[in-house]
Amino acid sequence: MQYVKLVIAAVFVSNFVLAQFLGLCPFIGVSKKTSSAVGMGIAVIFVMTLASFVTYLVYWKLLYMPLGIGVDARDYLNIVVFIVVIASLVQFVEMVLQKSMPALYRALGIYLPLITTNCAVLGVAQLNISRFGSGGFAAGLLGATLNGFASGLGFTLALLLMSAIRERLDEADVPLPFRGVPIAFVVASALALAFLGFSGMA
Amino acid sequence: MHLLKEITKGIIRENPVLVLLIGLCPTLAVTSRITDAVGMSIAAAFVLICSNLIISMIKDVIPKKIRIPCYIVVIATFVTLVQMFMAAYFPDLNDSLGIFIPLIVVNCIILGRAEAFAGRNGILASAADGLGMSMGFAFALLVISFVREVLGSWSIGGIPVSDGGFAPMAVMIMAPGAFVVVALILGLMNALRDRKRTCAVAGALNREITLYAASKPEALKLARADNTDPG
Amino acid sequence: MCPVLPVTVAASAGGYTLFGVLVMLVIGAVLGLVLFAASRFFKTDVDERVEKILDVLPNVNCGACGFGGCAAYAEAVVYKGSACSLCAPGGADVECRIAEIMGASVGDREPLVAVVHCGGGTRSAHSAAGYYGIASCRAASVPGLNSPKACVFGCLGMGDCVAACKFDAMVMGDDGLPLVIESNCVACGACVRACPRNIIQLHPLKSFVHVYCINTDKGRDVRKACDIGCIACMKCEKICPVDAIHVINNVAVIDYDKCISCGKCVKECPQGIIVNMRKTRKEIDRLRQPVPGGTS
Amino acid sequence: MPPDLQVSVSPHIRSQETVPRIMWTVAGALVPAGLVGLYVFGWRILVVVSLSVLSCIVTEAASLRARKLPLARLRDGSAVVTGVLLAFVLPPHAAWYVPVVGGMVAIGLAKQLFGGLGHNVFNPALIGRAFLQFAFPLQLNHAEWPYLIRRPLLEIFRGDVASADAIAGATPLAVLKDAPGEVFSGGWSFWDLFSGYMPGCIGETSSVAIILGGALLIALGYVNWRLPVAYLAALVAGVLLFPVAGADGALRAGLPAIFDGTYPWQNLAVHVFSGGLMLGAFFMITDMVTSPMTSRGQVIYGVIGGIMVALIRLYGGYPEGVCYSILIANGFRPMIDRFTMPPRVFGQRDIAAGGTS
Amino acid sequence: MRSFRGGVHPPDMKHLSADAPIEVLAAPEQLVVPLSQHIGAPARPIVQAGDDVRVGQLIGEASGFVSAAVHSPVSGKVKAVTRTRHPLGNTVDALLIENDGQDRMAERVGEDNPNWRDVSPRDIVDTAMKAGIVGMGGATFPTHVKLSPPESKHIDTVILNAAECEPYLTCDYRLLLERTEDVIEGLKLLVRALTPPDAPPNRVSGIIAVEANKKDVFLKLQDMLQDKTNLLARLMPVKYPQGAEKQLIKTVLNREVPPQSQRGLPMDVGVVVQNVGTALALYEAVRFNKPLYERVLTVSGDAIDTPGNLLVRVGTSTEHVLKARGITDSASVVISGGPMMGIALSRLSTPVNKGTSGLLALSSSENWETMPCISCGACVRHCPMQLIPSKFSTLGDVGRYDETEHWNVIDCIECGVCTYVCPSRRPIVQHVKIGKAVVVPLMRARAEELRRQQEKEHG
Repeated sequence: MQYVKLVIAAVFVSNFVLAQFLGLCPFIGVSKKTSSAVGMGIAVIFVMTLASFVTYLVYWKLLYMPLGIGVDARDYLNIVVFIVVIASLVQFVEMVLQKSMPALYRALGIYLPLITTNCAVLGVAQLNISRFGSGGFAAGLLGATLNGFASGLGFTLALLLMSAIRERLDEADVPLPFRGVPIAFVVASALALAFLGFSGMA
Repeated sequence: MHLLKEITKGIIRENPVLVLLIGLCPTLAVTSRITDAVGMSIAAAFVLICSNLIISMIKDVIPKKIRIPCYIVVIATFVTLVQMFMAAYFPDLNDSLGIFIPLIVVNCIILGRAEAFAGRNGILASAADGLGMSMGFAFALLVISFVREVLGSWSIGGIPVSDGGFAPMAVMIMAPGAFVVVALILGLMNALRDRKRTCAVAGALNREITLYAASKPEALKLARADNTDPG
Repeated sequence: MCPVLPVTVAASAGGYTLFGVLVMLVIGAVLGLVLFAASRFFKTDVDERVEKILDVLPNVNCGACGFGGCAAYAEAVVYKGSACSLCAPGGADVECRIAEIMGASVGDREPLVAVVHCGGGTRSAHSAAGYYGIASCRAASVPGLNSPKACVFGCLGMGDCVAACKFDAMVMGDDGLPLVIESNCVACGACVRACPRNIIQLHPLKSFVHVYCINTDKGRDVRKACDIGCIACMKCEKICPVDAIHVINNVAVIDYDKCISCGKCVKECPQGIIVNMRKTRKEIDRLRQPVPGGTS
Repeated sequence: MPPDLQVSVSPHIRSQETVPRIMWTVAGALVPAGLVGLYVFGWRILVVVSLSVLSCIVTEAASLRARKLPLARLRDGSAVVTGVLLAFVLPPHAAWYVPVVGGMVAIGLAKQLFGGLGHNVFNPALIGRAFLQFAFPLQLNHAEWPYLIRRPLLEIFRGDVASADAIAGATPLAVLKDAPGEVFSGGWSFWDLFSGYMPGCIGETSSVAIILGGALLIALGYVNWRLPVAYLAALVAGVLLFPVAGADGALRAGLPAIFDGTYPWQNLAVHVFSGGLMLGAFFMITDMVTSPMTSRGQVIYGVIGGIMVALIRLYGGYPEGVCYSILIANGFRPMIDRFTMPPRVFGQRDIAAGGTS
Repeated sequence: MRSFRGGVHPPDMKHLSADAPIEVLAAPEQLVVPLSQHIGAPARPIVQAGDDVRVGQLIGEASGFVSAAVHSPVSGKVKAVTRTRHPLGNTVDALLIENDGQDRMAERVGEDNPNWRDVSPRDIVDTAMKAGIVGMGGATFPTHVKLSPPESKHIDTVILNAAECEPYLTCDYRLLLERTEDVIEGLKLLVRALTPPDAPPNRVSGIIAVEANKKDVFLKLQDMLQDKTNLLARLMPVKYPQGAEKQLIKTVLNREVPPQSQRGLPMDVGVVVQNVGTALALYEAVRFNKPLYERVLTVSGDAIDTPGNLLVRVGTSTEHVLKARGITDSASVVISGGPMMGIALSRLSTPVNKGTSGLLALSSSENWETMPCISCGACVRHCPMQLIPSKFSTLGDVGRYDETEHWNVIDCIECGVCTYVCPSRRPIVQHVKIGKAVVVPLMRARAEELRRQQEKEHG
């Protein structure tokens, strides 16, 4: 039950894009067409879950305990390590996909390099560390991965809604200076307003 | 001379946030208070200029294939420097910016400029471009945070402006407010640019239009009727 | 991965830096190896032009071109032939570099300009009925809709060509007829395709005598539709010294290869539908010359 | 012979149905709810309603002028309907700037910026309401809302909400949120709840008047009955089925309580008949511009809205979830249209059955 | 009564001219007989200026299989080969004939052909071709083409379309009322023409489908067809566009003709639909070998003094017909055909042709200012072809007409129901026409491209 609440919280309350402003560049860039939005959404869920799992593992098992990186002043390396791990993880996944499942790569692959420079992935990795540090290692790992998956889900939900709305807005008589990105921001603000209804979720 | 042009380019014509639409995540996140905006733009400026410098120096050394990971590592080291400096001297700013300091690493402006400009131009030009871009970024952040803070909490930089008769619109500090303010500013920018272009085009053309109109068969016939033969 | 590294480094400042470098080396080496193995094991061949374009693109993956990222855009240009000019941050220089890679070159032909072959504006062309419907030429000439203008061939004046022109070379006059700003016109043909009644054609810029009518009805019907339409009186055909103008299917048509723009037919035409643009062009060229000392 | 004839593409005759007629009919259907509000809260609500409508009209006129469009479009009455709907979801004691800012945001931001009538993706009145909820939280939270004590009908114009004889109390939903136990202890019965004689926003208290207006719209065919029914059914299902922490903290779904007769029916009554649910179900979610076209789409749209209300009311921080649920449903609408309205044509499905060759 | 989904109920305004019996309108002095009064290639003139012609004499022969012959409606002298306006808006070649007023008949026209009852199916189709019979419901498709379906398609029903669902029009109603026996004979001829020689006589059944607002005709038909095994009358609910082919077949036989993307035709579901006037013309051609040079049309509308149904010679100018029934100055729209699918004429010199089923003069000057689409779904609910009409207008507003192909714009029968019910007064049918003008060339180019590729592979 407590995990269900975590998922609802991650998808609606603190939605990655609409409440925490993470991953905005691809969110605005890719939501022009629903087909590319679906591809991007799946890629983001896939990578964020994987990244959460791996970074949490690397941080607690590899860096924090044995090497003491996490301890007081010596956590200076975690940004660098995280970003390198994520970059190589994405590179690795991209190559595996390109070879083993070309169809999936064709639909998904073109977004994978995009994710390396995506604030959302590093963001979720960083948040996982600070948020799930307290409980036991196993519970923390499960929580982090679930949070990664739920945040990815929230990102994809917002992305799909946004792409369908923007396709409908292509037929709307939006005033000239507001066409394209400005109206996308207004839609994002309305969606954020709607999701604020869930704030204060117990 | 060409360096100055490089710098001014970044502020208005190719403003990273308002024109190229990159680096949006921090723009919306940290502009609920002017102090945060100032802190973030200085941090970003430091990282951008230094990383541009370093990258333009080592760009020939790095093999083509893995240039992005190398750029990332360079930027990450500078970000770590900033984070430690911030934690030491400005702990409250560090808390309010929170996760967005490490996120400077993947900030599209810095990596974008590193790849598109620093990786291909000289050291001095890259530094100038870095300066220009960060000034543009700072300009955008300041404008947005000024609007959001005044409307959202009736204060500028923390000092309350006036009781204003009715309570401040707290929504401006929240997420929807951020999106709306950015949308309106972008719209305004587009409107100004379009109007400037259409005035320029119309101005140059109207004398030619009257001449072309006068050469139409109808106009010639009317002119011939009251025998002012245009020849 | 071995569970615990033997870490007993003293907590002195030196220890930190040495330790930091050590960790980075280890991680860098390990990941580098993994990536190297992966790139070797999962080798796939890609059209080298995609690589070249990818180098030219800023790789910001901003998505402004509408594709997922720069790699997707590069593939689209090579495989699907998308336009080279979609990269917003890249701007003009990226566009021409992509064009070079793709081998598209722009040949130079004799300069052409668009000419609207209809002179019947609101003052001389008669209206047949009030039109209620979508204000576009294409909409007003759909089958099943009688022509609101008495002349079935003439310009409807609802500005499809002005809307189609992206170079500000087409402006709607106050008499309901479009005016071509010849200096802006790059003869791209957008207005020719946009006009549903095929009134606009591209002619060599150097010749400046044009017939402003394409009504192929007999003279008697033309008079009923328009005061200045071509009534196929054959006068221009007789007077022309180089036999460049002929009345084909009840309307005078100029053969621009033979025409020397002498203007004899202009004075001869009783309807005044043939016009000489020489004087107008001279005035406009003078207008466009930079006034000595001022900036044009 | 007749002078100049008219030429247009066929058909040359039109039905009597026009957009202004629809909009003014909707405005008329809102009148009963307004009258009950007038009786319960006194003349103060006329100030709020007129301010809201005025602000909407002025903003629409200004933006039409700015977009260089003919001002005649004001005649279609859509700004008036948005103004009235916005006023009906505001508290009776709202300060002057609340309806004015609400109107500007509703028409300026949520409607004209998207391209005017027909192009907006979100319901303008609700965007205004949600914006005000966070812009002026003090005005709109659910505690201490005044309403007039029971008085004969004729003395409406003497009493004033701000005057002494108005008593204040939390809205039933607020009571349900904090202390689900004694919902009906506040002095009003189920009939007060149903007729609308209780604290709440201007036009949303009286379920009877709203259902009356809604029935008129359904009869005239402007509203498809499936949408409000789906919305209300989804809410009731949600409220019953979603597990709620009982007094002892254990999570118990509502359903088992029904079978052993211990389910507090008055809680369900409060959920359904109080707050903005009725107004939302019959007037807000059924706004033609922001709701799907096909019946199937409208049912899915209503169910999504209903579930969202249940989620917000049971788990969220705010007692009233209708406004946000409909905005979220508006967000889903383009996607619903994509799936429930694919390209189709006569004779495509049962070619096998129809054709003999 | 079962019916198709969608459709709309405009006020039928038939009371204006329903009781007026059919009157003959005298032919004017000059007639302009268009050579292209049908779907298909225009007829080739076989007379020159100055020739003398008689009533019913062939003056334009069909050029090609899908074409129709044209006969002289009056006797007199051919003045000239000129051009005139076709109601669709384009100009077509025509013959200007001066009427000498004596109505001298061409040879054998009007004589009673004794053994007309047992004429072979082959001869019926030949007579239809020689007499220039075309569909008179408004589509003007040459009848002999419809009566000779390919062998693969076996027809089991002929439906006589007496729906006349367009408001104001009552010519089919009057024809059925006054000449019921001839129409039934015409139907029998149609049935015999479509019965394959080896099949039993009642293999093909004939149905006369009448709308419920014309109950008197239905009752009369019912008792006249009682003893016939394969002929019957069917009552249909009053709904526009009941008379459209696909909707008529769905209502009468509950079969659905496949869409345009599979080149669906009524033949594919074993049905041929013919208009009442066409059946009558076939009967007169077979029995009295009288070619089609005159037809009954309704002159009505609130700007006509005395509305009525007239037997008019083809080639008479609209002005002459309207003047005969007194057109007032309050007329702002003159329509050739019905108000829902008819064409507004800009010049009254346009002559009447074989497909003109009505000439209306309306004074409606409603303000039709277009408003944006509020997605109320009325057009989607009422579209008889079950398309999504709002898509055509919203895509049209932003000029993306090529995408309307995805929404099946080519299947739209332009019945006008969506524009009729649209509260925002959006000209959806005009958007459809533009969509078709954009999409059809695209499809043709794509088919061409496909064909060339296949050739390259096999070649």
